[in-house]
Amino acid sequence: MDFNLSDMQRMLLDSAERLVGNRYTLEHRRALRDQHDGFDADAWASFAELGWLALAVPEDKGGLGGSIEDVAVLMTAIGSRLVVDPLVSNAVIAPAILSHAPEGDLLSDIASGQRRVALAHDEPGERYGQGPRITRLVRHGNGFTLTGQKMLVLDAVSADMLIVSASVEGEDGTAVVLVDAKDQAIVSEIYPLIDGAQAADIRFEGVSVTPQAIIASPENGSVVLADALDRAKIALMAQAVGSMEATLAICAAYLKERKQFGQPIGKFQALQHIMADMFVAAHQARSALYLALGWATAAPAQRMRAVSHAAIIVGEASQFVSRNGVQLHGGYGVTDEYEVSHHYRRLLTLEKSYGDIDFHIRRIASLESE
Amino acid sequence: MDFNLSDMQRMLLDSAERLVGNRYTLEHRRALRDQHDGFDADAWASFAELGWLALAVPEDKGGLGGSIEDVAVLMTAIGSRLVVDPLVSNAVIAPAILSHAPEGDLLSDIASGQRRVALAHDEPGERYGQGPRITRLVRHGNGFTLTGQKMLVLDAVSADMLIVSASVEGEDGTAVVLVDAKDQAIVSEIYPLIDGAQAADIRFEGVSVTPQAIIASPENGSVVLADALDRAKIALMAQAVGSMEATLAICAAYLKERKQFGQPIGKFQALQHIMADMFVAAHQARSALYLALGWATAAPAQRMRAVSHAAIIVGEASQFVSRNGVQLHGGYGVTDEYEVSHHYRRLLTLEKSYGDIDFHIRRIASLESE
Amino acid sequence: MDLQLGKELDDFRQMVRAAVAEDLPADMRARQRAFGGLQSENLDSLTWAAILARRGWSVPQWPVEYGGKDWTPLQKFVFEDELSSAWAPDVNWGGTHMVGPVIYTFGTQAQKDRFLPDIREGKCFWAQGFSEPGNGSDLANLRTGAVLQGDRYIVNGQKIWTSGAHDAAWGFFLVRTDSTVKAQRGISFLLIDLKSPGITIRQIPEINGEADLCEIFLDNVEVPAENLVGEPGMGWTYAKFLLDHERTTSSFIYWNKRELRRTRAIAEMQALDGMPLAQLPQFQSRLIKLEAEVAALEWSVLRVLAGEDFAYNLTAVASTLKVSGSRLQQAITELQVDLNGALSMRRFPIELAHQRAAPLWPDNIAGRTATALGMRAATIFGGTLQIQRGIIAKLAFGL
Amino acid sequence: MDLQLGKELDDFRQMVRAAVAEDLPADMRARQRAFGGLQSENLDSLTWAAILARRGWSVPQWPVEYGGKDWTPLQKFVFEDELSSAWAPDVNWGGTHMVGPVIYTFGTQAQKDRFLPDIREGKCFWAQGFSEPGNGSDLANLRTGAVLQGDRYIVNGQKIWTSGAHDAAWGFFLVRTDSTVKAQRGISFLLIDLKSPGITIRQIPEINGEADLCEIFLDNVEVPAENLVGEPGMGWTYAKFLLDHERTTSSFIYWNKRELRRTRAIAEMQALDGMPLAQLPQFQSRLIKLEAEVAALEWSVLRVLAGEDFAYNLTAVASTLKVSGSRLQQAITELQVDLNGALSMRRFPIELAHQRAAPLWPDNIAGRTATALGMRAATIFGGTLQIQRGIIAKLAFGL
Repeated sequence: MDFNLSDMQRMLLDSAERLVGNRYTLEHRRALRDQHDGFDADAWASFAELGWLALAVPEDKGGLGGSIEDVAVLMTAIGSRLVVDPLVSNAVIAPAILSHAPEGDLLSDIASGQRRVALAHDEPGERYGQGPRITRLVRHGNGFTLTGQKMLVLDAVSADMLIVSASVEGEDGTAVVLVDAKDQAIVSEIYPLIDGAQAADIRFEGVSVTPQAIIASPENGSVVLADALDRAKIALMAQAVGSMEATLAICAAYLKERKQFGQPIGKFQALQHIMADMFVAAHQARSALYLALGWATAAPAQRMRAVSHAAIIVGEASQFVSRNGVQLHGGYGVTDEYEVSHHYRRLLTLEKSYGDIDFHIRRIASLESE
Repeated sequence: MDFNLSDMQRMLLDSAERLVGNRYTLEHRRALRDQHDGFDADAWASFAELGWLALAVPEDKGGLGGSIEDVAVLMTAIGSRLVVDPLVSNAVIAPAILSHAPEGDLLSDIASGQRRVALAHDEPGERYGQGPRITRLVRHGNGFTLTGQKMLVLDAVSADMLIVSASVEGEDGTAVVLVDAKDQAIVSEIYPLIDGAQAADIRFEGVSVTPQAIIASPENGSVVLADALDRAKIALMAQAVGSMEATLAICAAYLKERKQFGQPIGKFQALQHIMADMFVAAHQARSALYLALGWATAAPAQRMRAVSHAAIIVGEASQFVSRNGVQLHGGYGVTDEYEVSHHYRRLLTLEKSYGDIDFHIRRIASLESE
Repeated sequence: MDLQLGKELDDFRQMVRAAVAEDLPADMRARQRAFGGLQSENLDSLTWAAILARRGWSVPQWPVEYGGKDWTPLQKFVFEDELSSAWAPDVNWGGTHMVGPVIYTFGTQAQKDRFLPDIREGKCFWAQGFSEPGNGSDLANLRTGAVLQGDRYIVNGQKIWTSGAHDAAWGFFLVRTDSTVKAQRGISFLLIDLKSPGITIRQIPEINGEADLCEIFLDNVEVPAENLVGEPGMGWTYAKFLLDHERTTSSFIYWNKRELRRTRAIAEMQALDGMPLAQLPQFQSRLIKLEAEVAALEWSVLRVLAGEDFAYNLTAVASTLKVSGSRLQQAITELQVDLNGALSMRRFPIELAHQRAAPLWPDNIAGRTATALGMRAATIFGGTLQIQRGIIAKLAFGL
Repeated sequence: MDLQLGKELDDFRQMVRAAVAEDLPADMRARQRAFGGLQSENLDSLTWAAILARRGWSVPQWPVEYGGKDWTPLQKFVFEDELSSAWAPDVNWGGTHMVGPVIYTFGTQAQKDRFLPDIREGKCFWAQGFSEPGNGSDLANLRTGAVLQGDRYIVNGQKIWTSGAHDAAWGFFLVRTDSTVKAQRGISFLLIDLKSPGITIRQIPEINGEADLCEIFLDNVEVPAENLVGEPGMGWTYAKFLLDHERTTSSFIYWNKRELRRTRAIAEMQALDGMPLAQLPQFQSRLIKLEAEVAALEWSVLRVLAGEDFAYNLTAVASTLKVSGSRLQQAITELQVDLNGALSMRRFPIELAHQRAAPLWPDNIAGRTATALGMRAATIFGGTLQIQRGIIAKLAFGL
C-alpha cells in the first residue's frame, strides 16, 4: 500500500496546480461566469496539450491509460481553484462509456480537445437517475427514433455530442446512444448554476438514431452507466477535497491577517477550535476519497458501497468546512468578492451532483438489504 | 399569558427546594441506592405531609385539585436533586388513572402516603406500550383471570397495588385493572436502573380479577392511559429541566474553581462557548416544557403533538447538556463521586421513560399522516 | 401561570388575517413568497407600509402619540405572525424599528416632525451606517469621523453592510465626533441625506446573486448639525438602546415558522417512487426535529413577550433567541435545499424568481437556494454566533 | 499510489484468524464480548498475553531482539484487527505499549532483563502513574516528588486515573526529582513496586459501576535508585516518546469497527412491528453515516501506517485520529443505547454482564449501557477533545 504520489502523478499535480493556479484567479472565474457559454477555449486547448483529456482513455484507444487514482490527483488540483470547465464529462465519463463503443473516433477527438460530449441521463421527477422512464428509443425502419426529456444535463452548453440513456421499445434495461447535440429535433434550455457552470434541460422530439449510434445495449447499459457515474462521483469528490483543503488555507491566512479587539482573530480559542474541526473533517474526507479509489475497480456491490460511504463523508465534510469557512470570514464570507463563498457554492454543487448524501444513504440501505 | 409562578406555586417550589436540597445530598442518594428497596420512607411521609401526593388529585376526590403546571413546578425541584422516589407513579399517573375509578379509597390512601401504586404497561418486544399484546383478561365465572408479562415496571418495588393494562377476551381495546402487588400469582424480578432507581419485570400467572377491579373498560382504557402517560412524560420533562439547570450551575461553579495552566478553566473561550450552548439548550428545553403544558389539556391530537415536540427538544437538550457537563469536568466527570455523572445518568433515563426521542418522532409522523 | 393564548388573541388574529387578505396585493405576495427573507424588494416594504398606514398599522410598536397602537406585546406578536404567514413584505426595519424609536425617544421635536410621518407612511427608505470594514464584531472601534465646523459636521470615512443603501433616501450613522475619549464615549448618532455631495454608494455582489448590502464612502460630506440626534458622544448608548429595544426580533420566529411550513409542503409534495420525501429516512427526522425546535423557540419568544421574570440576565436570554433563531434559519433552508436535491443547483436570477421556472420544474425551487445561501449571514450579522456565545457566558454565568 | 491491501495481507489475515480461533478461550471471549472496551478484565489481559506468547505474538510491535515480530505496520494492523474482531481481550497496554518500549529504548540491561520477559509473557500487570488531581490537561505541572537519599528515592505524592492499579504489581511513574528547573525539565521516569510500604490504592467508583480507575497515595515510599529509567530529568521526554510511539492507537479503529458491527447486529435483530430498526427513519441514517465514518477512519489509519508523506505535521494528524476515533466511540455506543430504547436503563452488575439476563431480555443489552457510560471518558483521557483541537490549530495552522 502506498499513498504517496508516483513521479508521474507528482508531475501531473504540479503542472495542474501551476496551470490552474495562474489562470483560474477569482477575477478570471467571475469573468467566465458572466460570459455567454462560460467555456474557456484557450484553457481547453491547454488541457488537451497537457494530456488531461487523454488521461483516462485506454492505451488501446490511443489514450494514456491512466488510472482512476491519476484522475483523482488531477481533480484535486482542479477543485482547489474551482475550475468548472467540462472536465468530468469529457475526461472521466466519456472514456468510461465510449471505451465500450466499437468506433473510437469520438474518443480521440475528445482526447485531442476537438470535440466534447455531455451525458444526458437524469429525468424530471427523479432523484438521481433511477433509469430512464421518459426517454425512449422506438424502432423506425432500420434504426430508431429517440423521444423524451432530460434534465440538468451538466456541461451540455459546450457539448458537440450527447450521450443519452434511454429505454428501448420492447426490451428490458437501459440503452446508451450517441446523438448530435445540434440535431434539429433537439430542444435545449440552458441555464446557469450557482457555481458558475451551466446546465440544460434537453427534449428529444424524435431524433433519428442509427444502430451504430447505440454504444451500450439494454443488457449492459445500466452497468456501464453505473460505473461511469461512480467514476464521475469520485472525480467530484477529489475536486471537493481540493476545494476543502484550499478553504482551510484561505481561512488560516484570513485568521492571521484579520484583526478585531486589537489582535488577529486567529488568537481566539473558539475560532482555533473551529479550524481544528474543519481540519479533522477535511482529513477524513481525503481518507474517504482513498477508500473510494481503493475499491473503484472492485465488483459493483463493493465499489458502490465504498463510493457511497465516501460520498456521505465527503458531502458532510464539504458542508461543515464550507459553512464554517464562511462563518470565519464574517460579513466578507457572504460576498461574491471573497474566494470562500465560491468554494461554498462549488462544494454545494459537488455534493448535489451524481447523487447527493441522501441518494448514497439510500443506495447503501438497498445494498445492505440485498 | 403568564409564565410567572403564582403565590401557591412559589410556596410549593420553595418548600420543595428546601426539602430536597437539605435531604437529597449526593451521599444520601448513594446510600439509598445501595439499600435493599431504595425507598425512603421518611421522605415519603414528608411528601405526603407537604401535600405533594394530593396535589394532582381532584378536589372532589379529596385532593388539592392542582393543575399540571403545579405538578411541573414541583417536578423541576425534584429533578434538580435527582430524587428517584416513586413520585411520578403516585402523584401523577395514579391520580390521572384512578380518578376514573368509581371507588376512591386507594387514591386517598395514596394521597396520605399510606399506599403506593405502579403502572405495569410495557411488554417484552415493544418499543413503548403500543397496547398490551401478551397480557390478557380471560372471563372466569363472574370475574376474570389475568395472565401475561410486563417489563420495566417503574416504581414496582415500593408498590402495594399494580395498575395493569390488558386486552380482554372477545373485546377490542385495552382495559385497565387494579391488582394486589402481593398476589400469589404474581412473579416479579426486581433489578436496579442506572439512575439509582429500580424496576421490575412482572409476570401474571392467573391472577383473579373481580369486575370492580376494572378501572377502565376496553372502550376508554387507551384514552385514559394515553393521557396518563403524557402527564407522566410532562412530569419527567420538568424533572429533566430541573436537572439540566442544576447541571449548568454545577458546571459554572466548577469552571470558576478548577485551575489549569495557571488560571480557572472558565477563562478558556472554548469552554465558555460550550457553557453558552448548554445554556441555549436548557433554555429551549424549559420553553418546550411550557409548550407541552400549554397544550396538556387540549384535544388528544393537539396534546400528543405538543408533548412529543417537547419530548424531542427536552430529550436532545438533556443529552447535549449532560454530555458536555461531564466533558467540562474532565476525569472527575466520569466518576460516581461528582454530582454531574448522576445528572448524566438520570437525564438518560428520563429521556428513555414513557417514550424516547425516537418514539416521539414516530408518534408525530403518524399524527401528521392521519 | 397561565399558558393559554386565549380567545381574545384568537379573535384579534382573525381580524388581522381578514384585513391582510383584503389589503395585500397579489404581485407583492408573489415576490415575497419567492424570495421571502431576502431584501430584494426594498420598495415593496415602503408600498406595504403605506397600505398598512391606511389602517394605522404601519408602526404598531411605536407609542400611540407617534402613530403606534396600544396593542399588548402578545397582540403585536400575533400581528407580525399573521403578516408573515400571509407573505407580506418585510418592513423597512431601519426606519420603523431602528431610527424611528431613536428619534421619538431622543430626538428634537423638529426631528420628530420631519422624519416620523415619512417613516410611518412608507415615504422614505432608511439605511443603517454602523459597521466599517475594520470593525465587524468590534463595533466600538469605528473610525468614520464627523468634525463640527460651524453649523455643520464634515463627515469622512467608510461604512459597510448597509442593507438597501442604494434604494435609501436617508441613513442613520454612528460617527466619531471625539477621538480624545475612550472608544465608546466619542461616538454620535447622525442622520445623513444619502443624496448629499461626497457620498458614493457601491452595491456589494453577494453569495446568492443579490447586491443589497452596500458600502458607503463619505468624502467631506456636509451634514447640518441639527441632524445629530440627542447628545454628542451618546451615539453608542442610543445604538445599544435600539439593539436592546426588541429582544425577541433576532429569533426571526415568524420567518422560521413560515419557512418551516414551506419546507413541510416541499417534503409532502415531492416524492420518490410514490413516497413523499417527508416519509423518507433522511428527511423525516430532520423535518420533525426542526418543527419541534421552532415550536420551542416560539414559546421562548412568548416567555419574553409575556414578561417572565427570568432567573438569568435578560440580555443573555435575548442572545439565546438569536442563537436558536439564526441556527434554525440556516437549518430550515439547508433542509429545503436538500429536499430539492440536484434541482437546488440552478441559479435563478432574482427577476425570474417569482415566476415558475418552466413546466418541468416543480414549484418551490426558484428562490430556495438563493435564500439558503443568503442565510449563511444569519449567524454573522447582528453579532456573530461567537459573539452571542460570549455574551451568554459572561452575563449568564459570569465567565 | 497503490491503494490495495493485496493478497499477501489477506493470507496473513487468514493465518491469524485461524490461530486466534484455536487459541482464544470461550469464557474469555464471552467476558470481552459483554464488556469489550471496558477494563474490568485486567487478569484476562495477562492470561491472553501468556497464550499469545506461545506463538511469539504477545508483543509483535517490539523489536525482534526483545521478542517482537518483524511484521510490517500493515501486518500489525491486520493482526490487531483480527484479535479485536474475535473478541480477544485487550492487552495490558501499560506494560506492552508504554513501559515496555521505554525500558527497551532507554533502560539498562538489568532493567531489560528483569522486566521485559514478564511483560512479554503476561506475568505482571503494569499501571501508569502520570496524572495527578491538580494537573489533568496540564500534565507538566505535576507535584509528586522523589528525593534521592543514598541509593533510594523517597517518593511522596498522589496519582490519579491509574487504570487497573488494584490489579497491578508494578507502576511506572512520572515524578519530580528536581524542583529548581523549569516544569518539564525536573521530571523523571520511575518504576515502583506497588507492594512497597507507604503505597495506598483506592479504586474510584465510576459512572458505569466499574472501579478500575484508581488513586495512588505515596507516603515516603522507598524506591531503589536503579528503578529510575534513563537519565534523571528526562522523564518528560520519555513520556512524550511513548505517547508519540503509536500514533494510530488513539483512533481505537479496531474497537470502533467491532462495536459498529455489533450495532448493526442490534439494529437488524431488534424490530418494531416486524420492521428491523435498521430500516426505521431515526436509526437508518445514523447507522449508515457511522459506518461511513468508521470506513473513512480506517483509511486515515492506513495512511499513517503505510507511511504517507503528509502535507501537515504528523502530530496534528495523530490528533485528528484521536478526535475522530473518540467521537465515534461515543456516537457508536450512543446509538447502541438508543437502539436498546427503554431497556438500556437497566444496570447490569459487571459479574452478570456476560450472562444473558433473562429469557425476556434480548441478547446485546447487558453491558451496552455501561460501555456507553464509560465512553464519556473517550474525549477526556489521553488529552481532552479541547486539548486535541488546540494541538491541531497550532501544529497544522500555526494559530
